[in-house]
Formats: sequence, structure tokens, C-alpha cells
Amino acid sequence: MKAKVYVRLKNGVLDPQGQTIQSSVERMGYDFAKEVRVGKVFEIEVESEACRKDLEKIASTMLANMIIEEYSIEFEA
Amino acid sequence: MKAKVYVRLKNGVLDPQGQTIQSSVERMGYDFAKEVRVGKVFEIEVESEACRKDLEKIASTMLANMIIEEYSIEFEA
Amino acid sequence: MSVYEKFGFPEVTAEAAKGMGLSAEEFAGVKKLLGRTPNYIELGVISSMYSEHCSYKSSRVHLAKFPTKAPWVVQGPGENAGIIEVDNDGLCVCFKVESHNHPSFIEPFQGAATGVGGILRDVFTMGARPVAAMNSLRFGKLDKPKNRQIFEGVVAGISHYGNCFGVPTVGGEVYFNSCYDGNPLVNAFALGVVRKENIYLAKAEGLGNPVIYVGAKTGRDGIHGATMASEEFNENSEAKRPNVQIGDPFKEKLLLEACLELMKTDFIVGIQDMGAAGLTSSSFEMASKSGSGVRLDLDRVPMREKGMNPYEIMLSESQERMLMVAKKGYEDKVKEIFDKWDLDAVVIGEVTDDGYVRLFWEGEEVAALEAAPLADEAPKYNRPYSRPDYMDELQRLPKVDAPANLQKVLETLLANETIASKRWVWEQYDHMVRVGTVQLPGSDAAVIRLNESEKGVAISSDCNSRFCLLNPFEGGKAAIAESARNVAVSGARPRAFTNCLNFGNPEKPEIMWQFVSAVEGMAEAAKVLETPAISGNVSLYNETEGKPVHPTPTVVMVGVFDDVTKRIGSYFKSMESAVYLLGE
Amino acid sequence: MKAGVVVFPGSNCDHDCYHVLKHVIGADTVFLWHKDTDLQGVDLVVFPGGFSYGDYLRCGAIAKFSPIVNEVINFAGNGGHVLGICNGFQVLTESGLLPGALLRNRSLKFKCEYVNLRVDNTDTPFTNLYAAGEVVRIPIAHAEGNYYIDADGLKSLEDNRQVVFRYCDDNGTAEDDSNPNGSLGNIAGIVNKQGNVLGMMPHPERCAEGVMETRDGYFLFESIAKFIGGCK
Ligand SMILES: Nc1ncnc2c1ncn2[C@@H]1O[C@H](COP(=O)(O)OP(=O)(O)O)[C@@H](O)[C@H]1O
Repeated sequence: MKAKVYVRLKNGVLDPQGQTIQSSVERMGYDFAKEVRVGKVFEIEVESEACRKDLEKIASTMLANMIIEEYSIEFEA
Repeated sequence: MKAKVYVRLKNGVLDPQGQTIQSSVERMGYDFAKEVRVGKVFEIEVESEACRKDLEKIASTMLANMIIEEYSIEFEA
Repeated sequence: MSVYEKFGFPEVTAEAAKGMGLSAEEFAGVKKLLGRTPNYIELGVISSMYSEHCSYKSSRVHLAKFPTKAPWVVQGPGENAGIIEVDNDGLCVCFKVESHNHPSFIEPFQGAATGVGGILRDVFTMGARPVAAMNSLRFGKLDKPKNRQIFEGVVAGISHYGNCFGVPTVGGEVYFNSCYDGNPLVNAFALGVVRKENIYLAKAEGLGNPVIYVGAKTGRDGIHGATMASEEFNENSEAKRPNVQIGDPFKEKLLLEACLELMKTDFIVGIQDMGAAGLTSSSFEMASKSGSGVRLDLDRVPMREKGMNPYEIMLSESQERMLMVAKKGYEDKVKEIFDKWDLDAVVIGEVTDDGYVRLFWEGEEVAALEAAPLADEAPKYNRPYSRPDYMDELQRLPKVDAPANLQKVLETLLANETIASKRWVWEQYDHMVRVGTVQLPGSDAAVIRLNESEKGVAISSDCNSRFCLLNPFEGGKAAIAESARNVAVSGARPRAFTNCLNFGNPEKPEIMWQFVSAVEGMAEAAKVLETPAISGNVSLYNETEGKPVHPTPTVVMVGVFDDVTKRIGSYFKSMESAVYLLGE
Repeated sequence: MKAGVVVFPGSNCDHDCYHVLKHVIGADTVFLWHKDTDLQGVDLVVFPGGFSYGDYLRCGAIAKFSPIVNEVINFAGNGGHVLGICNGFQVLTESGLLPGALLRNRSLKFKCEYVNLRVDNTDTPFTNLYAAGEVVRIPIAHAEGNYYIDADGLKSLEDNRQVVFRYCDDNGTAEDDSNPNGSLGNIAGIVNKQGNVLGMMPHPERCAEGVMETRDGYFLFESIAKFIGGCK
């Protein structure tokens, strides 16, 4: 199965990449995007959900920088 | 509401970042991760799902490079 | 409803002042100076102006000992950066080094990156195009994973910002010692080129001239960062942590191009970077330097987050922002240039003549403070200092027997992380962009040709902090001498230096003694070598849980060439060349 | 020859290319602003290195939407000469003027250093002054220079002799040890089928003068100037 770890910037933390993408979308003539924020997904092939504890450890110490980011975990068959 | 565009490398395209993360995880003493691949999520604040067509255009021409990547779109209240 | 009710600001008490870093005496002094109790916004403004970081209150009396004048010095200490003339023809270089130690410990990547961003802005606000960057770094030993993580993060952050901005990072130093375990040092240097007649200063002149805000929007980033950089670290630091500032080198690159394009016109009067203590220090400094005054409508400041209040706006340390004063009637011309570069430029106030900085929110005056007294008459301390007893102990060096196996000794030395090659570091920096780097990293000094001519400069950054611990006076002298030697052996004439004084808590007499001794040693060497200090920065309170770093007065020396093709690299060029030993 | 150097927001080798073309080679040289659509009658368009749009999203991914890029695509279609260096190469692949894509370096780190390149095709307008198989030293400076293309694409590149530069050792052997970023087949630079569009990760403008570490990059600019008819 697949574990997915989503990492995103905390609210309030500046996202220069998201801002640049948003203004490019506007420059292309679209006005539907009110805000763009960019995050990451780590797709990890695992045996079962038994690894959740370990995964949390990895997510909080390595995949996310908890000073500016937050994460969430999902499992998918 | 939020539109989420997920972009991931196509199968078969090498992911050096995923490989590096996987071997770091192993070096930390964990063996649950069989494969790691890294993707991106674009969280876009939008009014409604009416923008789907435009969003697909943006995703396929800008957010993803279709030579090496693929994308999917989800809406969330 | 008044702003005070609307935002529910707390009452101003000695307690509240203390929470912002003002001592009881300082708070009493403020009340006396104003003839009243400041309101909450004013208190925030004053406390950041009075912070060690902004006011140099512990160091100013001693910094006056540095020589600062020479015929080639165009701008000495006191502006965003210092300037020297390279030839007799108006070609100048502008440079400065600055610390970003505390932010780099909290978040190594962003802390180091924003440090680079800040020093680059210091240089280009003067009208100079940055053409070289350096960095002087100190970390704990690499056997601790935490230190390794900080080291890698800092180098990646510098690489990210400098490379994207497009300035070559051409050299620096890296030392590892356990005294830096909880307190890494990250000192960033930048140098730019400017013609003498094109230099800009931080001025707010001309009654009625518009005050224009340019660059990135303001968020709740790093509020009270300057105050935090003026305190020791302890377990509470974590909780007080403001939003970490995120650097946007792309925006800064646009800001550079827009500013330089604007500076070619005669639309503007003065310009100042919003660095530590953001809008507060920039507005007060500009007003006090010109003896004018400034009115700011804070609700017009471009904001990134909803519901920000005037207090937060004044104290935000969001990056990539500048404040400028334009000539009346040229607002649209300024806007046009910033539009071209996709940047905001918003009139947020005007120059007045009553000596006050007056802050408004939706038409209501929410603060009024006289600029000059606050900017110039911040507290100044002659803190007590004395040689600590442990110096006697330190002087008793153990006797060392001559080692039997010199080969082994050499190998051990070469394998030491401080001595080993720093290639891993400088390969991550683009050190060749701008096609000016004519001496690549790996030599004693970096050599940069200026404006694609044969004129150029050599730059070297040096400080041996173990030496400074054993003898701060001689250590300070040696830092100047070594950097001057490195410049000289590259073929250039040392002309002036900038410095970053990294020390522990100045309220401790032994730390203050290290500080005073090192400054006096540096001053003596600088006088003899005729290399004045033209800019610099002081970083105190580099202590964690009461353990100070070694005294680390980083020196960056700049020398000039008439002909850079005559530069000399410090390595053997070919087989069978003769090797000479010079000196005693 | 009249040359135009495109300036995107975030380009930072634009002045470097301008300097070499104008002062070292002696070509009539102009800057071309990304929002413009007039190529000002140039014979050669250069997409310079740097970080267009901060390299946010993917290198070159946003720059390709600039108005000037459409014009350059038409210009190249009509046989005009285009050179993309580093970020410029990334703009060329993103905009479809060259095949393939540039991924993160396998070290995941930015790398700036002199590398050896073997010149594998000297029958292009950009390389006619080099000797076939010659090893030259030209610096790289990038974090995303790891060239990727699918198997069919690679075969077609090789069959058409589109690979112009390969990372190699001192003897000209293109093996893995001398590959700085993980590029497929040690590829450092390619041309399109027609040969009028060259993209390369290394920076020839950084070594085009006597005062630099090498002068190996000079001959690339001199080749194209000569091909187009020289400079007055
Ligand atoms: N932090 C750094 N950033 C960039 N270059 C560095 C850094 N540290 C060291 N270097 C470069 O590595 C080379 C060797 O540095 P160092 O070991 O301090 O030399 P030395 O011991 O001769 O003073 C120099 O060219 C120096 O500029």
C-alpha cells in the first residue's frame, strides 16, 4: 500500500513560489486563483499501516521542517 | 473553496530526491519504506468548480511538465 | 472607535516594557524624554530602537576607537554600508559585513538566506550594484548531528539566496569549535560597485515629498527580531519565536534592478532598506538624519495578512522591502519603473518639518515621537570590564613533546574539519556569475575585476577566535594583519576593512573585557596599516545557557588593484619552481 | 552579426552574455525585454543563464509564457539561430524548442565548477571552430542540469548527431565519474534537428577572455559569429 505524507507551509509563512505562480496565472489572463500555496507529497510504498508511528517520526524530523511547515499522513490501498 | 493540483513524476522517470530520502530513512534504522517518490501539491483558493477547464489548461502547460510529469485535480470545500 | 480600543492593545507599564526588552531605568528614561508615558505602539517602536542590535548601546563608546578616515574613504561608518574609491577617477566600491547568528540557529536555511538578502540590500540602497559576496561561518563540531544539520542548512541557504540573486559568492571562512554548539555564527558580506557621483544616502528631505514603500508586502514576520537578537538564548526563546522570515531572492533581484534603474533618474531624494526593526528604524533614521519629520499612513502599507495592526506593521521584519523619498510630482514615474519589474510602489506618507515621526491609522494619529532624540540619544553604556581570572589558567599552556611521527601529525591536521578543504562549501555557491571573478575560491583572497575593466579588488575574510580567546588584544590585531596579508599576497594594496564583532553577553565584565581588548587590538593594527574601518556590525549575547562563544571579531579586508591581470594565486604553479620564505 | 540577449525577470547572466558578445566578439548586441515582441532584426537570440522567475515551480517553466518566447519560436522555425545557456537551455526544453527535460542534479545540490566537455559534433553553426572530439574546460553552475529524455528520444538524438557536448574525463572518455549531475549519456548540450538551436548547461561566456581560467568558451561565440557572416 501507499502512505502519503503531505507537507505544507504553515499559515502566515510567506510562500514566494506560490505568489510567483499566482501572478503568472493572472498575467496569462485568468482570474480564478485567489491564492496559491505550494506543498509537497511524499508517496511511500509500505507493507501496512503498522509503520504509522515511525512515519510520524520521519515526517516531523526529516520530511517537514516543523518551524515553518506542518504535515499530515494518509494511507491508501 | 480549494482546488488541489497534484503533480507527480511519471513512473520510470528517475527521482533522485525520493531515492535520497529513502536511503536516509534506512540509515536512520527504519526498513518500512520500499520506495519513496516526491511530488508537489498546489493548493489554489478558488470560488467554485467552474474553473476546472482553465485549471486543467494551467496544470498541463505550466504546473506540470508533461514530458516527465502527470497531474490530477481535486476540489475541496 | 479609536485604534486603541479597536485592537485592544495592553496597558503600558514597566512590566510591559520589560517584556519588550526595556530595563526599568530605560523605561524611566523614556518617560522623562517624552514628558509622558508612551502609548503601546510607541513603546514597541522605542524598545526596538533601544535594542542592542539597533542602538549599539554597549559598543558605541569603543567603536569610536577605530580609525575611520583616509583620503580614499568616501563614506565611513553610519550609513547602510561604507564606500572607498578604487582609483582617482570616481570608481568606488561599497561594502559591509553583518551577522545573522540568531535567525540562523532557529532556522539555518532561511536565517542564512535572509542574512545574505539583508546585506545585499544594504549595498544596493547606496546605489551600488553588488558584485561579490562572502561569508564567515562558525559551527559546533560536526560529530553532533545537530551541528551538521545547521552547517548544511546555512550553506544551502546562502547558496539559494546568492545564486538566485546573481551575486558571485567568492570566498569566506568556516571554523568548527564546540563553543559554537548552541550558537553558530553566520556573518554575511557583500561588495558593490558605484560611481562616486551616483551614491545615494538615507535622506528624508523636502517638505511635502512623498514617502514611498516599495517591494514585498508586509506580514507578521520576525516581529521583535531585533530585540531577540539582543538577548541570550534560553528555553523560553522557543516560545517567543515570531514567524520565521522567508527570503525571496527573486523578488530581491527585481528590487535591485528596479532601484538601480530608478537611481539613474533624478526622481528620488533618499532611500533606506527596511532591515532589523523594519519600518521603525528606516523611518526614524531617515527623518533624524535630515532633521525633518515624517508622516506615515500605516493603513496604506501593502499587507500580506488580514487583520494586521499598526504595532505589527511598524515592527514587522518582512524581507525585500525599502522605503524611499521621491520628489513631489514624480510618484507616477517611480510607479512606472516598479510596474515594469512587477513590484509594488505605494505612497504611504510624506516628509514634514516638525522633527516628528507621526503614525496614522485610518486618519487617526496613533503615535507621535520626535525622531532625532530617539535615533541619536538612545542609551549609551560604558559597561564595566575586567580581565577574568581564568586568563591566568589559559596562559599556562601545557608542554608539548616533539611528535615522533610527523607524517601522522600532518595527516591528522589535514583531516581536521577546520583545516580541510572547503570545496564542499564553495562548490554550492555560484562564484563566477557576472564574469568578474578572476581569482577563484581556494586562494588566500578572492579577486574581482570591476566593470569588466582591468581595475579590481581583492577581498579576504579572517579571524582566529581561539587566538582571540587566549589574547583578545593580539587576536584582534592578528585578524586585521592576516586579512591584510592575504590581500597583499594576492597583489593588491589593502585599503579599508569592515568587521562583525561577535561576542557573548556584554553585561558580564569578562566578556566586555574581551570586547574592548579585541577592538583596541584591531584599532592599533588598522592604524599602522592605514586601513580604516568603514562599516561593520556588532552581535552580542552570543551565549546559550550562559556559555559564551569565543570572542570572534570577523574582519573583511578589501584591497585595490590597478591591473587585475597581475593578480597572484596562492598555490604552486609549476614543477621545479623555486620556493622562497619571506619575513622573519 | 547582430545578437539579442533576452532578459527575463531573474535572468542574471544577461549582462555577462552581452559583455562577451559586444566587447569580446565585437557583435552589435542588444537586450530583448521579455514583455516585448520585437526581435529588432537580430541574427542570433541568446537565452541567458540565471533564475528566470526565481526558478520557482521548475526552471524555465514560467519564462516560457513570456511574449518574447513566442516570437523566438517563430524565429527559430524560420531558421533563426538561438543559443540557450543553463537557464536558457531549460527555457528551450520547457518551450519545446528542444526535446527532453532537465531534472534535479542527482546530488540534489547546486554545483559550480569547471568541467571537461567533449565536443561531439563540430558540424554545427556554434561549434565549427572546435576540433572533433576536442576536450574543452568550461564551467557549470546549476542545480537542475540532469538531462532526461525517454529511450526513443535518446535514440533519435544519437542517430541525428544532435548531442554536441558531453561531460568527460581528461582523456575525453564520457564515463559516470565525470558526470556532474547524472545526465543521461553524459549529455551537456544538444542541438535541434535543423542545427539552428543549441542548448547547453555549461557557461561558455564565463571563459571567453584571456584573464579567465580558460578561453575555451570564446570559440563558441566566434563560431556562430563567423557562421552568420562575422562582425564589422
Ligand atoms: N564559507 C565559505 N564560503 C566561501 N568560500 C569559502 C568559505 N570558507 C572558505 N572558503 C574558501 O576556501 C578557501 C580556503 O579557506 P580557508 O581554509 O579559510 O583558507 P586559509 O586557511 O588559507 O585562510 C578560501 O579560498 C576561502 O575563500
